[in-house]
Formats: sequence, structure tokens, C-alpha cells
Amino acid sequence: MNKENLDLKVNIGGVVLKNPVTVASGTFGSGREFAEFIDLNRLGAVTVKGVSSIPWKGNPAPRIAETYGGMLNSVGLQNPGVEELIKNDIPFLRQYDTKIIVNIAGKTIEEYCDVAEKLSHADIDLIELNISCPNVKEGGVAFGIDARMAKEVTREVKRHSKHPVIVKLSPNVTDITQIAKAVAEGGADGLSLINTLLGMAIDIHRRKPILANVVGGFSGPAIKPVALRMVYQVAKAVSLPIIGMGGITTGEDAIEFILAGATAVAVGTANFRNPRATMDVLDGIKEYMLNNGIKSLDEIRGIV
Amino acid sequence: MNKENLDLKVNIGGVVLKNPVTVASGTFGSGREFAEFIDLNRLGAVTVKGVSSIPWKGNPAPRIAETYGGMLNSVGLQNPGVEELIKNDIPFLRQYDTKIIVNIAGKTIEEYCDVAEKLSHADIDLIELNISCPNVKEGGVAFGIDARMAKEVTREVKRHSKHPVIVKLSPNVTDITQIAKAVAEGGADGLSLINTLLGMAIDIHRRKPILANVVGGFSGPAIKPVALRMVYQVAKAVSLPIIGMGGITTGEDAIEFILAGATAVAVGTANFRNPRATMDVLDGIKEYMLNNGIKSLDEIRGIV
Amino acid sequence: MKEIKHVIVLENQMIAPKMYSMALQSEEIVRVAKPGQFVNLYCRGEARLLPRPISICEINKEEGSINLIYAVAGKGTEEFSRIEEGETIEVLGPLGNGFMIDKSKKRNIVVGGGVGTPPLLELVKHLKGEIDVYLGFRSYPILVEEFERLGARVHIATEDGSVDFKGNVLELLKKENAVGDIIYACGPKPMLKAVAQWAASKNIPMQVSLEERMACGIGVCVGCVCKTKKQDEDDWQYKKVCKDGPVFWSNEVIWDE
Amino acid sequence: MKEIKHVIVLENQMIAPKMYSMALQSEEIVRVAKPGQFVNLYCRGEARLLPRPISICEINKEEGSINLIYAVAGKGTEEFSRIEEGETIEVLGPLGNGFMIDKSKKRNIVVGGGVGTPPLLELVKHLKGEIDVYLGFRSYPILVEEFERLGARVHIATEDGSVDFKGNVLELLKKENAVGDIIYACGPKPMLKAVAQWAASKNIPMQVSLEERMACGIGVCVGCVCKTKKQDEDDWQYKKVCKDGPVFWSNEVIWDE
Ligand SMILES: Cc1cc2nc3c(=O)[nH]c(=O)nc-3n(C[C@H](O)[C@H](O)[C@H](O)COP(=O)(O)OP(=O)(O)OC[C@H]3O[C@@H](n4cnc5c(N)ncnc54)[C@H](O)[C@@H]3O)c2cc1C
Ligand SMILES: Cc1cc2nc3c(=O)[nH]c(=O)nc-3n(C[C@H](O)[C@H](O)[C@H](O)COP(=O)(O)OP(=O)(O)OC[C@H]3O[C@@H](n4cnc5c(N)ncnc54)[C@H](O)[C@@H]3O)c2cc1C
Ligand SMILES: Cc1cc2nc3c(=O)[nH]c(=O)nc-3n(C[C@H](O)[C@H](O)[C@H](O)COP(=O)(O)O)c2cc1C
Ligand SMILES: Cc1cc2nc3c(=O)[nH]c(=O)nc-3n(C[C@H](O)[C@H](O)[C@H](O)COP(=O)(O)O)c2cc1C
Ligand code: FES
Ligand code: FES
Repeated sequence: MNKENLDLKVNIGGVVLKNPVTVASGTFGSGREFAEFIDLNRLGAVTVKGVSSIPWKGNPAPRIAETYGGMLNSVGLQNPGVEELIKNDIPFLRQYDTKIIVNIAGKTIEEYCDVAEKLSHADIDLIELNISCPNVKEGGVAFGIDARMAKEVTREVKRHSKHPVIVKLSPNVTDITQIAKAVAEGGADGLSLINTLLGMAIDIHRRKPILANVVGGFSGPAIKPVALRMVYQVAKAVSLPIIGMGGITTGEDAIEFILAGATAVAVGTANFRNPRATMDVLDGIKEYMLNNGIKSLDEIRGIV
Repeated sequence: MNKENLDLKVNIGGVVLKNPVTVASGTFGSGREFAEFIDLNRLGAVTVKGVSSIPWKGNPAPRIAETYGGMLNSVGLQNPGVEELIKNDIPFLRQYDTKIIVNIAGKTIEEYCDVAEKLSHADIDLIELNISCPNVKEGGVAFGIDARMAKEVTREVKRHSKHPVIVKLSPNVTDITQIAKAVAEGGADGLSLINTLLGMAIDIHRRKPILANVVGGFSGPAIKPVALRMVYQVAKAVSLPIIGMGGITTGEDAIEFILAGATAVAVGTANFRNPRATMDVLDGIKEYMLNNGIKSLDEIRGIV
Repeated sequence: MKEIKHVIVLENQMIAPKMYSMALQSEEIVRVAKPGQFVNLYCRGEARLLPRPISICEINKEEGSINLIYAVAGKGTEEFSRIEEGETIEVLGPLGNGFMIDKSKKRNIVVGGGVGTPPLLELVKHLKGEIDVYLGFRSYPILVEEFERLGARVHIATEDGSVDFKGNVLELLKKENAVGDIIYACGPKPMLKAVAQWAASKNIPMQVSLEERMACGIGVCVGCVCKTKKQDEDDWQYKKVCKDGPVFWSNEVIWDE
Repeated sequence: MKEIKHVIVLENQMIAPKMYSMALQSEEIVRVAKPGQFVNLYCRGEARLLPRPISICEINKEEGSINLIYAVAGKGTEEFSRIEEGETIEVLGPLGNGFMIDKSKKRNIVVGGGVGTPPLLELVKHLKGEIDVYLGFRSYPILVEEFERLGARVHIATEDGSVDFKGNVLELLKKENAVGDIIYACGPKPMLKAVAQWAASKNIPMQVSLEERMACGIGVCVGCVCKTKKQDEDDWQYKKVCKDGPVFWSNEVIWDE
């Protein structure tokens, strides 16, 4: 067995990724900047940052705070709107042999559907429906913490989308399996989890929150145990493919998520510390497979 | 101004602690082992590990896993029962000039009330009602994630307790302020938060969860942003005194919690890395006060 | 391909209380760096994931090295201060756009505040004509001789009056009746805002180098924004300090935050 | 008062693949340490908060130092392996109770498996009478000469047969018809369980040194438990490996986990 005959292919909602490694939305831009650091052709998919039907300004700065082994952000989904994405970023990404996942945001069901509709004629592969951004007050996270609303927005977006729809879940809930089940009933083709936890940091010298928005989304290696637990729980509760994320930094981290039941994995905050993190994760997965005589990740997926 | 005329006193449910530093239940035993490392007289209070009305065996090993900047435990409240505590540990602790907080556990409301009743004649200062342990299946956490049940168990324990009752909240909920409000209605004299998040770690070589119990309670510096956010939210929502905890390791961490609204702070996982952590936290608080011309923590409590 | 490099720390010395000068060996950075650009320095401490952006203070073509001057402001810079010469540090750069140097201007005003001063030193090396450098500090001026050696006139203000003029840099500019065709400035935001208002009142075009908390430094996280005017005056947008800046025309910036 | 000490690393050498010998200078530990006790070593890496428990392999009264032998098993021990002589490391100890040495026993059997072997070396120094040391390894035996120098007869099993007997240590005990009045053992749990059953069948009392994942090492977290019998045979309780052990009488331990 050698690196060449490892079978790394995974199927998410009918779309085949050549390997299970993608990126977490919002941590990779649209890939353009990372093309200077890594070969985008090696990624299973690129997940672009969240877009809405019209441009969003986002939250005031400071938007970033560092915490022990992690970080907070309160970007608030600043984005130039889906039309700009379709015009500028999709053609750029299509030059590469990788799948394109577009993360979409909205404040109302209508807005979500509007983005999905506009993307229906775009040359992309999957839609990731973000119902879990803790940084946007209206809508956004509200859909992610209420099973009924999560189901409804999923169903409506599915009706308006030509592309398979992955739903991205919020970890800030009492029982994530309940939301996962509701979303599955709504017709989701896959799930991705977790989005950021809700966190806070205070500047004790200025005696103010570090973030202008007071609270923000908490990500990075620090949150991995929560992410892994939720992927494990959801994988046992529903049979949809899962893109696992939350603190993944190494191939070993990725294997933990796959053992817990993830079909694919996304690298997020790790990209900021190490622009080559996705490649390290991919190489690490292959090394683990070789060392353990694993030909396909199907042999170990969800066996924990 | 010097260290001597700083006013560090805090009042929790009518009990005055000489300073705001205590320990997180379960991370300090009953204080006996730590008496070899630090002067227990310097602590505002000692919070002893959770006790139930009869001895509990706890969960199988392994019970401990390390994570990035944190740890998981699945001790499952192993304890020799409240009578043993009253006989052995309380007299030991009473030798010291520090308040005694007893953390109590139960599987049913009756069990909780039974412990509280047995403690009514014991020479202790406060009861901390643990409705948030993620490691015990029956009861335990169930009370902590349901506002109605949280209120009920609080009310009943209050009826059976001669001592003021602090209720310890679970962070594994969609909206912690809802539970806090319910518990306040139930008659709680104070709140402590957060208990551990629910997390998981996998041994990729054995392809099994590291913990025999699969999932466990996640604590340590990694979780601080979540803890701080919840203390901030709860302090804004209810007017009860709060013992803040979750990753506190330094005086600066403690000041963050006080700025967010905590009356006192508890040092937990940090005790394992540094048995003098409580003293470092206390000294750090004093240093911050001196450097910033703060005479009493009331000047800064909750001003964020 | 771009990558984070391990480079050798040639020098790392205290130059004032809590202020250090660090020289890094990197032909690659030297080859392309411009005044006003910055680098990302990465911490060894595993608890600290995010890069520390530090401006390039000097580009030494001969030695193939760059100089940085940094204040110990927290845990990351404290860690840097303990690095010994000969050890390595992880660095990415140069990042951002530098100053838009206009060599046609005869009279240059350069304004620095505290740890905003360092990037101005390399800038001054590239300016033509008269150069007046106005610097404000709490109490310990830095880099004064270095600016003078480049032929600039240096004017100093200290908050506690320990050196020269007692007050802030704006008061100094006013007192000395500073005149010029362009202003280049770097320092704390309140200072930049005040000087920008003065510059506007005098009709002097001004460039400001801004700071903001960053997660990536390469334009992907959209964390490091500053509020700027759009073409149509009423409308505004957040621009990225790391990628669109850190240098902006002062009249583009909306200071009201 | 007890405290975590920064001690000097006098030596830190590879002695077999992924196996290191580390000497720490500490008069204080030497003064009170007993065979079978362990120390907590702490990592520098901020991501790793918990102590690494490592058994004391030798107590050198003259040098005022202790020796540890550790395998590189993960990130923490990997970090230790990179420490250079002369640097310091944080250590707490000695911790736990050591072996309950019975000098009246004439024929001592000592059984070690892999990285369970080190604490047995100091033990053997304290035993009287005949000593037979049975050691099992995957392929690289360690400490063989050291045991021999103490006058013990050493019997070796390797799983791959690369040295002496091919097989495990229980098979070796059986093959050599080991006889003795007491057994002291340390190694992986399955090995200890197997040997304990054999010892019970032969009616030889046996002490086992156990391992478990720890958070404190001082008896407060109740993390490191092993299942043990209570007075009344049917009942059982979890005991703390760090505080009640790490050495237990084998007939007290409930092996079925
Ligand atoms: C473009 C740019 C150029 C800079 N150039 C210099 C320079 O030449 N010399 C110098 O001394 N300082 C400079 N700074 C500020 C410097 O980046 C911070 O002082 C430093 O990051 C503090 O790190 P710390 O770990 O010591 O502080 P901590 O407070 O422990 O840092 C915690 C987090 O906050 C961020 N942070 C804290 N303060 C600042 C700040 N003022 N600006 C941006 N991020 C901050 C850190 O990067 C880190 O992510 C510059 C900042 C920017 C954005
Ligand atoms: C009483 C006692 C004595 C020991 N004596 C020795 C010795 O003399 N030589 C030696 O090589 N090893 C010994 N061990 C095992 C040693 O503690 C582990 O190999 C070591 O902690 C692994 O750390 P790591 O960071 O390299 O591994 P990682 O897997 O990265 O560690 C992660 C976490 O798991 C814990 N852990 C991992 N493996 C073990 C294990 N086998 N036992 C306990 N905790 C573990 C670590 O302490 C840490 O908290 C002993 C263990 C105990 C309990
Ligand atoms: C700066 C930043 C921006 C993010 N933006 C988005 C976004 O636009 N849409 C989204 O669904 N998730 C967003 N996320 C969440 C990540 O995609 C991911 O779910 C989360 O960070 C956990 O993974 P990590 O710990 O590996 O970063 C963002 C995260 C960060 C740190
Ligand atoms: C080993 C361990 C045992 C614990 N036992 C208890 C307990 O008995 N009762 C309780 O209310 N909380 C218990 N906790 C939770 C802590 O008291 C505290 O709420 C939590 O660890 C967060 O604080 P920290 O991050 O500072 O450790 C325990 C935590 C740990 C790590
Ligand atoms: S720091 Fe990430 S966009 Fe500027
Ligand atoms: S490791 Fe904490 S009780 Fe043993």
C-alpha cells in the first residue's frame, strides 16, 4: 500500500470530494489569498465565506480577541453580497480541481431563499446553510437554536436551491441532536458542525469587553472536545453525511472526527496560525492510513 | 494605599467571605492535601467535593483525558457520602479561618433534600447545589438543563436546608439566563457557574474514546471565554451573587470575572497544574487593585 | 509559494523601558519590503495562536536584515523579549501596503506617537526635500538620533515633560506652527484623529498608518477593519487594515468610532 | 510547605529507541523517596496542563539525584526528550506509596514489562535473599546489566524473539518453573492480570504497581482509580492509584475492567 492507492473519496449529498479535507467558512476568504500558500487543487473542497443576498457591512472593530488556545471573532458576516461572489470568486475557484461549497447567510427565510436562488445558476457544488452565526442578531443564530425554525428554513431553502444543501449547526444549544433531526426532516443533504461557541473576553486595563460587539464566536483548538462530542452525538442520531469541524489543526485531529462519524473535515482557525494547515491535515490523514493499513476511511468512520 | 487596607470582603447569601477566592468543587478534595501546599487560612472559602446522601462509587477508569489547554473528567461524583464528610472533613476544615461550602449531589429531589437536611446540623457555611454534573446519568444534569426542574429542586432543597443555598449551573444549555431566573425564583441565595462543558476525546490508536464513560466534563483555561460570557449574561439577568469559575488561573482571569459581574471566583483545574494557584490568584487580585487604585472590588464589579 | 519562515534573530535588545529592538535575518523580506509594511511574528507559546503584527522599522539591504522595534504590551511581546540572539522566530511578510511616497513634495511632515514611531524611520530614508519629524511620547523618546542622522529636524513632545516640550504632539505641531505639503503619520488612533483634523483645517494631505486586532494578517478573516468613506460621501464601508492598509489617506478614514 | 520545584536535568539520554534516561538533581526527593514511588513531571507546552507521572528508577544518595526512565509515548514525553542537560524541569514528588518491602522473604520474584521495568531497579536494591528478575519486552530489553550488577538473576522474554525467550513474561515464568515467596511486579495491566492469576494459583503473594491517567497525582481529583475489593468480598470500591497506590496487593485488585 502506498499514498497513491489510498481511497480518500467522500460523498456529500451526491457530490464526490476527492478527499475529505475542506476549510471552515470565513477562515479562508474565497481561497485567493491561500492560493499563494498552497495548491488549492489538493483540497477536497473550498468552502467560501458566508454571503448574503445583498452586501452586509458587518460589526464594528475590534472584531478579534485571542483566548487560551483559541480566539473570538465578531466579524458579523461582512460580505460583498452573493452577486459579487458569483462574478469574482466562483470563476477564480473554478480554475482549480476542487469542489466549491458556498456558505449562505440571511436574516429572514426569504433572504436565505434569495441567496440560494441566485446561486442556482452559479457554477458551484454545494450550499452550506449557516443558521448558526452568533454574531448577527436578527435571524442568523435564531434559526439554529430552535428546532422548528431550523426545519422550516431548511425546507424552504431546499425548495429554492438547485444544489444540495448542507446545514451548519450551532453548538450553543442544550441538545444538538434535536436540531440535527429537525434539519434532517427538513430535507438537508448533509450537516456541518460545529459553528463557533459563544464567548467573551475582557480587557482588564480598559475595563471593557475586547470585542466592540461584546460577545463573539469562539473557535480554535480549545473548542475541539465540544465539537468532537457533538459530531459523535449527531452521527449516532441521524444518517446524513457530516462535515466535522472545530479546532482541527492536525491529521490526528481529523482522524478523531472521522472516528466519531464525520464524513469530511474542515480546517478553520488553524489556517490563521499556519496557512499550510490544510495540507498538514491531509498529509497527516494519509500517514495515519498508511501506518494503520487503512485503505479507505469507510473502514474507520464512526466506529467509536 | 497598601495591601493591608484593601477591602476584599464579599457577601454570599449572608455569609461574609474575607476575600473572593474559593475553589471549584472536585478540584480540591476536602482541602486536606492542599494544606500541605498552601495556608488554607488565606482562602475566602473552601468548596469541598460533591457529596451525596449515601456513598457513590463513581464511573470506571480512565476518568481523565487531557485536551488542548484543558481536560476532561468523568469521575461521576465518587464520594464516601455526606456522613463521612461531616465526621472527617468538616472538623478538619473548621480548624482554619475560612468558610466552608459543601457541594451536594443527588439523583432525585429527595436525595438532594436528604443531603441538605443531614448538613443542617453540621458546622458549615453554605451549600452549593450541583444540578449540573454531566457525568451522572440519572438526575444530576437533568435538573440543570430544564428551568422548571431547576426551580423545583432549588425550592425543595431550600425548604430542607438551614444553610444558604447556592445553585451551580450547567453551561450545556441554549440560554443560561433562563435557568438562572428559574433558580432565583426557586429561592436560591446565590449562583455558581459554570460547571463543566460536555466534551469528548478519542484515542486514535486504540480507536476508542479515551474516557471509559465516552464523554466527560470539560474544564480548564480553554473554556474561560464561555464561562465569562455566561457569568456576564447571568449577572445582567438576575441580581443574585455569583461565584464565577471556568478556567481561572491568574489574578487577571479573576478580575475579568469580577468585571463581568462575579462576586467571588473559584479556582478549579488550575489547582492540578499548580497547587499554589489559589494564592497566585489572590495575590494577583490584590496587585491589580493596588496598581489601579481600587480599594474595594465593589468599585469594578459588573461594570462591563 | 509564500510561507511562514523560521528566521534567525540577529539582535534583540532593550532600548528603553519595555521597548525592544529586534533584527531579523531575511534576504527575502529585504528584497521586497517597503516603508510602512509590517510582518507577522508568531508566538511559541501554544496558548497564543494569533500572529503579532509588527511594523518594519528599518530595511538593511547590506546586512540582508530588517529591524523591528516593539513594546512589551502583553504576553506575546513579553515572550519575544526573552528570545536570545541566534535563536529563530517564525515570521511572515512583508504584509500590507506601505506608505504612498510622494517624492515631489518639498516639505514633509512626519508625525509619530509612541510605538507608532518605528515605521517612520524607514519612511524618512525614502523622502526627498525638507523633513520635519514630530514625535510624541509618554516620557522616553526613541529613535531621535536615528532620525537626525538622516538629516531630519526632530521635534519632541513628552506627556510628562521629561524631554523637551511638555504636552502632546498636536500641541507641539501648533506651537511650532508646522508647515508642509504632506503629512505621514503613525501612532495611537486618538492622536491620528486629532492630527488629521488639524491637517484638514490646514488643507495638508495626510497618510495615516492604522492598527487593529488581527487574526490572519493576509486579508482572509475580515477581522481587522477600519471604517472608511465610499465614493459617494454618505456611504461607508469597512476596509481591512492588513490588506487595504495599514496606510490610508486620512480623509478616507471615518474617525468616529 | 510542599511545592513544585524547578530542578536541574543532569542527564537526558536515549537508551533505546524512543526510551530515555533522565537524571534530576534533588536532595529533597532523594532524602525521602522509596522504591515504587513516582514523581509528577510538568510540561512547558501551555497546551498540556496535566502532570506526567513517572516512576523513580534509581535513588542516588551520593549524587543527590534520582533517575527516571521514560518512553516517548506522546506529546509530553516527546517534549521531555528534547530537554538538554543543564536545563530545568518542574517536578513534584515523591508521590504515592512505594512497594511494601518484606525483607524476611528468601526468594524474591520480580516481574517487569516494558516501561514498567524502571521502578523495579531501585526495588531490587532493597531486597534481601535470592532475586529472580523476569522481564518482558517487545524487542529491546532495558536495564538488564543494571539488574545483574545488583546480583539478581535476569530472565528475558521478547515478543519478537530478538533477545532470549520468544514470548511473553508469563510464558517465561511458566517455562522456567519460577519459584519464590513473594512477587513484585510492574507493567501493562493485561500482563499484571495474567501474572496475578498465575501467582494466585501458586499461592505466592504478589504486589503490583498500577498505572492510570491522572489529573493531580496528589489524591484530590479522584481521577486515577482502580477497582478493588472491600473487606466483605462481594463489595468493591474505587481506590486512587496516586494516593492509595500505585502499589497494591494483587489479590485486592479487581482485574475485570
Ligand atoms: C499593522 C500593525 C503594526 C504594528 N506595529 C507595531 C510596532 O512596530 N511596534 C509595536 O510595539 N507594536 C506594533 N503593533 C502593535 C502590536 O501588534 C501589539 O502590541 C502586539 O500584538 C501585542 O501583543 P501581546 O501578545 O504582547 O499583547 P496581548 O494583549 O497579550 O495580545 C493579545 C492579542 O491582542 C492583539 N493585540 C493587542 N494589542 C494590539 C494592538 N495594539 N494592535 C493590534 N493587535 C493587538 C495581539 O496581536 C494578540 O492577538 C502593530 C500593530 C499593527 C496592527
Ligand atoms: C504511577 C505511574 C508511573 C509511571 N511511570 C512511568 C515510567 O517510569 N516510565 C514511563 O515511560 N512511563 C511511566 N508512566 C506512564 C507515563 O505517565 C505516560 O507514558 C505519560 O504520561 C505519557 O505522556 P505523553 O504526554 O507523552 O502522552 P500523551 O498521550 O500525549 O498524554 C496525554 C495525557 O494522557 C496521560 N497518559 C498517557 N498515557 C498514559 C499512561 N500510560 N499512564 C498514565 N497516564 C497516561 C498523560 O499523562 C497526559 O495527561 C507511569 C504512569 C503512572 C500512572
Ligand atoms: C473569523 C471567522 C469567521 C467565520 N465566518 C463564518 C461564516 O461566514 N460562516 C460560517 O458558517 N461560519 C463562520 N465561521 C465559523 C467557522 O467556519 C467554524 O465553524 C468555526 O470557526 C469552528 O472551527 P475552527 O475551530 O476550526 O475554526 C467563522 C469563524 C471565524 C474564526
Ligand atoms: C476532576 C473534577 C471534578 C469535579 N467535581 C465536581 C463536583 O463534585 N461538583 C461540582 O459541582 N463540580 C465539579 N467539577 C466542576 C468544577 O467545580 C468547575 O465547575 C469546572 O471544572 C470549571 O472550572 P475550572 O475550569 O476552573 O476547572 C469538577 C471538575 C473537575 C475537573
Ligand atoms: S487580519 Fe484577517 S483580514 Fe486583516
Ligand atoms: S490523580 Fe488525582 S486523585 Fe489520583
